[in-house]
Amino acid sequence: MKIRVYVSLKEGVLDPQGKAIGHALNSLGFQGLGEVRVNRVVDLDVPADDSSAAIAKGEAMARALLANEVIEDYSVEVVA
Amino acid sequence: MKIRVYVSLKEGVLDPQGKAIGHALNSLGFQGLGEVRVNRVVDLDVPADDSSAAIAKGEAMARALLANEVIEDYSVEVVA
Amino acid sequence: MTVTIDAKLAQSFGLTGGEYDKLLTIMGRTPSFAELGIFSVMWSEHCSYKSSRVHLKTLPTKAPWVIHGPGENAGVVDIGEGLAAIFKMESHNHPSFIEPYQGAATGVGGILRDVFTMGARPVANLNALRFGDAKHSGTRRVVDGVVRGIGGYGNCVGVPTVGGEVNFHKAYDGNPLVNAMTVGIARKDKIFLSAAAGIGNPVVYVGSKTGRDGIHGATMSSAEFDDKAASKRPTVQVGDPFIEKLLIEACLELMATDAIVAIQDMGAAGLTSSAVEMAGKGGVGIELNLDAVPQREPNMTAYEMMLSESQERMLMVLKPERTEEARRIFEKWELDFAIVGKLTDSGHITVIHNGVTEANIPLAPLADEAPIYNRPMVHAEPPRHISPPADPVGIEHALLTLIGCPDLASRSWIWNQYDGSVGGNTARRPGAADAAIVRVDGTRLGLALTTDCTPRYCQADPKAGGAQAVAEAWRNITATGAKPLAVTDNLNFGNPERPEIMGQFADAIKGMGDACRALDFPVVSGNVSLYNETRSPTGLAQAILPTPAIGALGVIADASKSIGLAMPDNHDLVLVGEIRGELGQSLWLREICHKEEGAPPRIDLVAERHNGDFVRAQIEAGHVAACHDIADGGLMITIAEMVMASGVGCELLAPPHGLPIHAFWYGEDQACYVIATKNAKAMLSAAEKAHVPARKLGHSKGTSLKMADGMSVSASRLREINEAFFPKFMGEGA
Amino acid sequence: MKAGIVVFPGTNRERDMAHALKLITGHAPRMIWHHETSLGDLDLVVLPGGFSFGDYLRSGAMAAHSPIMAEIRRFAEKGGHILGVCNGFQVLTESHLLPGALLRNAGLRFLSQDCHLKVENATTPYTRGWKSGDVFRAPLAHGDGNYTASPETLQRLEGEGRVAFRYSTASGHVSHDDRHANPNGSALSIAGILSENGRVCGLMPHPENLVDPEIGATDGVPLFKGLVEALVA
Ligand SMILES: Nc1ncnc2c1ncn2[C@@H]1O[C@H](COP(=O)(O)OP(=O)(O)O)[C@@H](O)[C@H]1O
Ligand SMILES: [Mg+2]
Repeated sequence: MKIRVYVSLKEGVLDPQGKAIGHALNSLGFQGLGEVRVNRVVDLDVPADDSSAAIAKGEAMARALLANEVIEDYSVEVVA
Repeated sequence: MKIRVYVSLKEGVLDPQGKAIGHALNSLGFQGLGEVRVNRVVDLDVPADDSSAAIAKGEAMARALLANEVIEDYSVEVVA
Repeated sequence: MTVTIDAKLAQSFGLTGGEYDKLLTIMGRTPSFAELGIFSVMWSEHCSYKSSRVHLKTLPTKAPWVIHGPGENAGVVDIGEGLAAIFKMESHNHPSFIEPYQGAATGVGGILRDVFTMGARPVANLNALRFGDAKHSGTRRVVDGVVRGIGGYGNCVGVPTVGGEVNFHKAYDGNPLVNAMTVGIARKDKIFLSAAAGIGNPVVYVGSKTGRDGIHGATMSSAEFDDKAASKRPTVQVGDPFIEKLLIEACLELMATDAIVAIQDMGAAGLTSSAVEMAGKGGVGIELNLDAVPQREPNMTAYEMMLSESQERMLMVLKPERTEEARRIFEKWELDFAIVGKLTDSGHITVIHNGVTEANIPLAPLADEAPIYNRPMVHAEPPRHISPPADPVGIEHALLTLIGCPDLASRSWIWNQYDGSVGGNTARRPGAADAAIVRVDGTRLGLALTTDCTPRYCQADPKAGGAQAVAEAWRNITATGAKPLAVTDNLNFGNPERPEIMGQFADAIKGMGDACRALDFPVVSGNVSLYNETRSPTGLAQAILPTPAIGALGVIADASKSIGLAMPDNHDLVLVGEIRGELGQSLWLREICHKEEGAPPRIDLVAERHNGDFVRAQIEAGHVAACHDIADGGLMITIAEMVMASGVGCELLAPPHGLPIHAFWYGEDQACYVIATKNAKAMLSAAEKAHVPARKLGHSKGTSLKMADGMSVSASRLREINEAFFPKFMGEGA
Repeated sequence: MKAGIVVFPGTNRERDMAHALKLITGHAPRMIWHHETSLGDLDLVVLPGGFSFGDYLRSGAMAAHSPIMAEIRRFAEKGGHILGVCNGFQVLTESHLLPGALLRNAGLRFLSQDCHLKVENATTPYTRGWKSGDVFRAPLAHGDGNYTASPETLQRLEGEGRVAFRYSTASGHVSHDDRHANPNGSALSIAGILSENGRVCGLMPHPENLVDPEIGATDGVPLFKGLVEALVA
């Protein structure tokens, strides 16, 4: 089952990348953008019988490795 | 309007990071995973009247800066 | 806010009952929340040095070449040609355990700011690292993150990382040490200080915006770790090396004008400590208007803004008529620039937010009445010197074991992740010489840079260990041909409220001071990190090994004439100094006999100086082709490292009678060097004339290390074993 | 030779490059801030190493959109000579002045070490200081140096002699899968390439850090000597 683990910086944590990209987009003429945040998604194909098992696996992997819970949050969704 | 731009390596372009993560997950006991790919998402808040305008803006930003079309594909969705 | 401000709240901020009473006397009223915050960070161990100050005062800090000693953002020494070297070391231990990448990265960022805030362009970084047991399951995560973080930050700002040191020991399992050092160069007559002056002058904030980063970091880093550490996690700060790079360039550009009256980086306790220190040193008052502070997050309180440890920010006092010129420079570099206040004659720090005075504290008592403790001490009896135990494995086996063990294995896996060549002035990169050599731009001068400390010696005998750390740093600089000038330190210890820890601290400083005096090697800057302990779930506190890390700087007149450790073919090898076979606390004892016992090697500071001055004179006279001091692992390891560095082998003579063979080869005797020279005879007679002990060890030739008894190990085999540890440990398989 | 060095926010090897150019050509190059919109009269434009815009997003991506790049593109169209080193190479691929892209190093770690480069085509202004097959030493220092391009592009580069430098061992042995020979895992061990007209060159390692005998060696000197010969003649 294909899942997507979405890993994002916790609110309030500085995102230097997002800041720089927002700046660059602005000077390319894309104005009025709010905060820009750059996050990471990990696409995986996990052996699981149903969605909830797949999601549980994704969450376990996020906790074990994919997300750095000190500064990052994660969420998991089934994509196919 | 909040949009999300997904940027992923084109198929056929080697993703060493994904490979390394797959390997690490495997040694943590998560077996039977297929290919693991790590991609980037950029979350932005764009001024737009409707979804299709927002998506068009996201695509323009992807072409202009967010994705390198030599090696990457992109897709845009509205999240809120 | 609806909290009650009382002694109990103060305690949760880290202030004792007595300290809170003192605060009440100074204020004559109950403090506001923001005021309590300001007192608590200014009186924290980190900012006030309350436990360490009485001892630090005993260190020698003066020499004719010292321009500024402790008390400024970094130490400043005269290196000739109208130039000064500015350097300091600082710890980021606790943040590096919580989030190794960001902890180490922001540590590098912080020490860079301490140096460029004084007007210096940073030209070199070093890092002294202590990790837990390599067999401990958590160690790899910390090593990986710390090394990536140091590289990630230093590489991006474009300052070469040229040296450092690494140890592994179980005492650091839950409390690694990350000590970062930066060296910069400035014109001697263009040094910027932090004392504010000029009533009415604008106070200007530059750099990144303020967020809720690391609030209460300064007090957190003074609190022991326990399993509550997890709940303190949101205080992690994220570094932005790109902004730091811009900040360096913008500050140096502004410093080339004469707009700046005073400047200070925002380090621990951010806006609070920078404002308090600048005004306090200048004997003036300061008024801050927080509405003007560039903010990254909405609805920040005065307390949050005053205590935020957002990175990459500086505070300056400018000449009013030059403010617009300064603004233009910072706007060119696309950095925030805001006038956030002015100097006053009130003698107070006054903080205004949304029209409300949130804090109003008299500065003189805040500084003068800061707590100072002469904490109780217990001095442990140092262990006795041991006589060499029997050799269970033989010389060759010990060589192959030691050369591959975590504390002696090649660190190339680490330094290959650090940009060592940016700047184009790195004449000796890590592994090439006992100290890194960085040429000073536009001159032939070379800076010789090193960091040193042997924590297992300090644990056994803090005084001897403190002296040894200084002596080794001095020796490492000497071995390159440079003249050692001055020291910065980073004193990492456990909980000072425990008398035995305080005893270690005082004794280590005593040893350091003795060595600094004997070697004319003053301490010009430094940092103290206490409470490096982990508390197990059963409540038992486990302190780190006492680790007074020494960073040191020397100068050589011509960087291209510095000496490295790569041994050329067809040279005589000469030992300078006397080997007594000191196996107590040696790596041989630990790795071969699995014992950590006995007294560390004797420190003879007179011999240290005498032997070192002789070696330097021989280098200056052009008689030395390679040189390496004896340290961890002893003489055999010194020779093996020289063989590995060049790939040239050697034939060694039989060791002298009267000492067990393994004690001769693996004793960690101090004040000793191995020299490669064209002609041993001349070297030996020069040594005799100078009353320096010396003996011929052998001759370089071939590609194997060969002993008189027939043992032979090829240079390539040595290298293979030496380089295997790190990739294997990190699961990367070479 | 009139050379200019472009400085983006975050560029950090501009001084190294200026030192090398000054040492070898005798003339100090002009420093060009990325906001400038004119190059003036130059024989050579250099995009130096560093972390332009922090290398956030992708290395070189944001610099490729700096104001000065429009002018550099015109300069290229007029047949100007442009050298991009390390981050400069990344900027050139991101702005499509050179084909392909530079991905994360195969080992996923920043690499700072000496490497050896084999000169593949010694008939260009950038390589004429060597003979084809010569091997020289150069420091490298990058996290994203793993060259990649479509099979067709790689084939064209090979066929048209546009591979300028390849990673090799000290003895000149090329082996794509061996990290000692090809440290970052680049396709076909490619370390440096040329544009169609041979006048735009990008390479990852830093010959400019090895031009001064006082700092160790002079392996990088032929690059600059060759440029002087080619461009001042
Ligand atoms: N162990 C030490 N030895 C000598 N000087 C020290 C030591 N620790 C701190 N200092 C000096 O005390 C001053 C304050 O140090 P610190 O608070 O670490 O500086 P900063 O505010 O820049 O972080 C500095 O001048 C520093 O050099
Ligand atoms: Mg400071």
